[in-house]
Amino acid sequence: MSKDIKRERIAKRVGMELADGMVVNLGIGMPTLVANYLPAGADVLFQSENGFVGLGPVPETGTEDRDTTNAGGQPVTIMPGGACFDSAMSFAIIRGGHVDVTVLGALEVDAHGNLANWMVPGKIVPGMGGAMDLTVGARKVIVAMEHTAKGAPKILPECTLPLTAKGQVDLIVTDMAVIRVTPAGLVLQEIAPDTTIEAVVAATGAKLTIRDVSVMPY
Amino acid sequence: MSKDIKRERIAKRVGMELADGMVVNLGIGMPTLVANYLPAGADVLFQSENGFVGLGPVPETGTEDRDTTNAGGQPVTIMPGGACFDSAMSFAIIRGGHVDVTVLGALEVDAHGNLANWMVPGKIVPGMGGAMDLTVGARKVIVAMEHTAKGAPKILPECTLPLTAKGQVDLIVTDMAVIRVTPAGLVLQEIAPDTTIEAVVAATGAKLTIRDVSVMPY
Amino acid sequence: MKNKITSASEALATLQDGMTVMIGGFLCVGTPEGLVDEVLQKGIRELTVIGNDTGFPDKGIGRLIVAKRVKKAVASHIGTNPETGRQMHAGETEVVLVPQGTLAEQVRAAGAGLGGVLTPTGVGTVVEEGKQKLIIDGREFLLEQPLAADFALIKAHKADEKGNLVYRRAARNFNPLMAMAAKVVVAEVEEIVPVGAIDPDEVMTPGLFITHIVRA
Amino acid sequence: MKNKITSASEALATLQDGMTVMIGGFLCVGTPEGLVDEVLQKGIRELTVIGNDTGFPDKGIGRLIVAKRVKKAVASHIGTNPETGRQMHAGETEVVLVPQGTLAEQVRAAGAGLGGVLTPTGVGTVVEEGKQKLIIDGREFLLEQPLAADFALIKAHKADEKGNLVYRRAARNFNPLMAMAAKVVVAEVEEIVPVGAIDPDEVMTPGLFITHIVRA
Repeated sequence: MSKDIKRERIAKRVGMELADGMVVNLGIGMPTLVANYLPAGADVLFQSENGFVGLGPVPETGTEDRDTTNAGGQPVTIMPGGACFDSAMSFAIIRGGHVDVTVLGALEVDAHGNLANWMVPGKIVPGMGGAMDLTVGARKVIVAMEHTAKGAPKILPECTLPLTAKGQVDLIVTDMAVIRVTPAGLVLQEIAPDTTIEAVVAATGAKLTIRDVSVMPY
Repeated sequence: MSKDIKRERIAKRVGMELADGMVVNLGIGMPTLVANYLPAGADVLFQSENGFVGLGPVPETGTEDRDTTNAGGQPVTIMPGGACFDSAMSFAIIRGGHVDVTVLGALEVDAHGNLANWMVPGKIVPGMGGAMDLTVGARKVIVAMEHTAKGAPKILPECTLPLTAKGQVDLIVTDMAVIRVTPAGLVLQEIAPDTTIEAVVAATGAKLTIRDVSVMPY
Repeated sequence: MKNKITSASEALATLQDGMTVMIGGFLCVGTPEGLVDEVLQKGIRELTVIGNDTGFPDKGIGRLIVAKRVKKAVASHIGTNPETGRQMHAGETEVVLVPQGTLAEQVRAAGAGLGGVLTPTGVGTVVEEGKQKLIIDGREFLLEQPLAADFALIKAHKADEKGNLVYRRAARNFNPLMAMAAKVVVAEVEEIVPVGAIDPDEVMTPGLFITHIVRA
Repeated sequence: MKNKITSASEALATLQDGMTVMIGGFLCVGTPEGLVDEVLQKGIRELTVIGNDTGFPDKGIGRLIVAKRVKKAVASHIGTNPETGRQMHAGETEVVLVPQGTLAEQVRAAGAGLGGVLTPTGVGTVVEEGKQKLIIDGREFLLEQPLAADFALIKAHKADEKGNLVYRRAARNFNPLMAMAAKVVVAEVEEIVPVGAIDPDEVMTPGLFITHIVRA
């Protein structure tokens, strides 16, 4: 399966977690695709941590506004009914529990809901940006990522990389499965139509509770 | 001397402490009179802790705007170049040291620069409003008050009433004298033209250092 | 999306005796008097009310005090409503007096998900009683904890249909802070405009904070 | 009153080697590039720079990094400027990474006269190292202290002659916060209008915070 098709599947499945009226922050990269797969009729308000709500689609070439960019610096649009604010207000919204769902990528996620996605010591240290605030502050934290890194499990018993946040992840959506984080550990909720429970277990470093597993619609 | 003439004298003398470009907060009551006695040509920006800078004169009858009031609830005006904000910003300005001078009344002030002006236990307890923040935050705190309460000293060795702030008063301006608060105690700087050093000392409960005393111009 | 525009009665349908309610305004400038009417009419009692002041006997929070609906009042100033002082001295109503800037930060902290702020205000006064004191760079500060509420009743000049708010002049005061700090936020507004009629740069309170919009 | 409108060169006349400088912007959106030019031209070195990120090698704070003018960088993100990471790993430049929301509150705290704020962000991560941890209502928080600066170099869309500022869209970001937190605040603006041309309700940063206004 191509990387693009994997990404599309993940984005579509995450989209099902969103509902009308929600305030949602999508991380840089693949999570931004989720905006293309909202439930029918759902009016979702996207927050951009660089300072506004009402994040809309990429503008047509030639109509870009240099002051209207997303948290990745790309030109975007602001929908009617949007609102701009400074960074203190942006993170008051995030930290204060006013964001319903945040969707982030991960390098590693573990059985305790720990997330590591901001640095690899001695190699890449991009910084945490807003990720630490988003994971602590959002009501629901969804990790959206490929199930493995070239075959190596990214879902582990314990994260080995420096954490972004401790025990904050609620749901993991990958190209192979949907996994819930519970106080008792990880619960396999759905598997992809083109895989098996055995294959998911083999590709997962942490123990999965397996009961009433259904098939992902995408 | 009538109460009005006393108040006018105090306000005029406090006005001499203000200078071009300063940000100034005037307490409710007598301190508001200071706005009438600015140094010639001085452009002073008045802050109103209920949420704006650029506090201007009382509007003509019939032109009042119900949303434009001072911290005492009276109708006022906002000068061109003024700015409105919420209470968090208002007190960020005050607490953050962005107000150059605050002028407040007092029930008692003492030799350590302590101020009591917000309650008399068991009798009147109006509350501190913004006074505690103003005294802690403003760069210079001027107490403007009548020298005595019906003859009883208000300037004491130690305040007896609950404090508004500890050690924050810089200058005391009364109808009888101008007194500086220093680490070594109170220094008599000026006396009114119609009094004597002896009379000031007699009307003051705290010890005054007396050296190079001049006469108040008002 | 759900229509946020409703009546005062529907907006306060889930308000109950004993709840904590923030009410915006500064000496009743920027106070939602229509929502106060509704609280009175519903017969709600035993409220904890948080506001800058307790208004006047016939205006704002003062009306709730006079009608004996308030168990506890948290405010920076009660001087304009003698009935608050009388009830306090008679032991009928608990009154907690808080410096105005501290009150603003406590409400903001609740809305912003902070566990508290350190302020120099009140050090060396009765305000420090019972509070943790920390020394930062040799200076004393009080640890002031967040103040949250079940309901915030606020007033704005203008709202769009999503609840984006614009305030006017000194009527802004505590309203934008309280909008962030309560489970249910009801905005009483003088004018309702269509979505898109307020430029995103002019919005003072983003609509995401607002549960119900009620016409003044 | 003193005329605040001046040249970049005069506005930065007192900027010296070793000072702490805040620079507004988010990935260079809302960054005062003209003031960065002037810092480079003046040959200032050994700066401590505080900003959301370190821009790009050819833009914003990134240009100061590449030109080796920065001794220490405090930012939430350095990923868009590989040279920052290289200098950090080579031990040439000290880099302090701070969660974005924490950075915003630290700058605000300095401007607002707070001794610090308690945030849940970073608990259980390397961010908590060396910091005081407090438990409020059973939840852990980190005590984050204020961040102040000698200079703040900010960018706004519009200023009046008193320095009242209006920002546009996502170019607001850290600029209003930094405007509160430095001894000297220089605003680079695209348009200067007469006093009175900006309605008091539309002002986003009151002019009292602004020392100098420089035309972009």
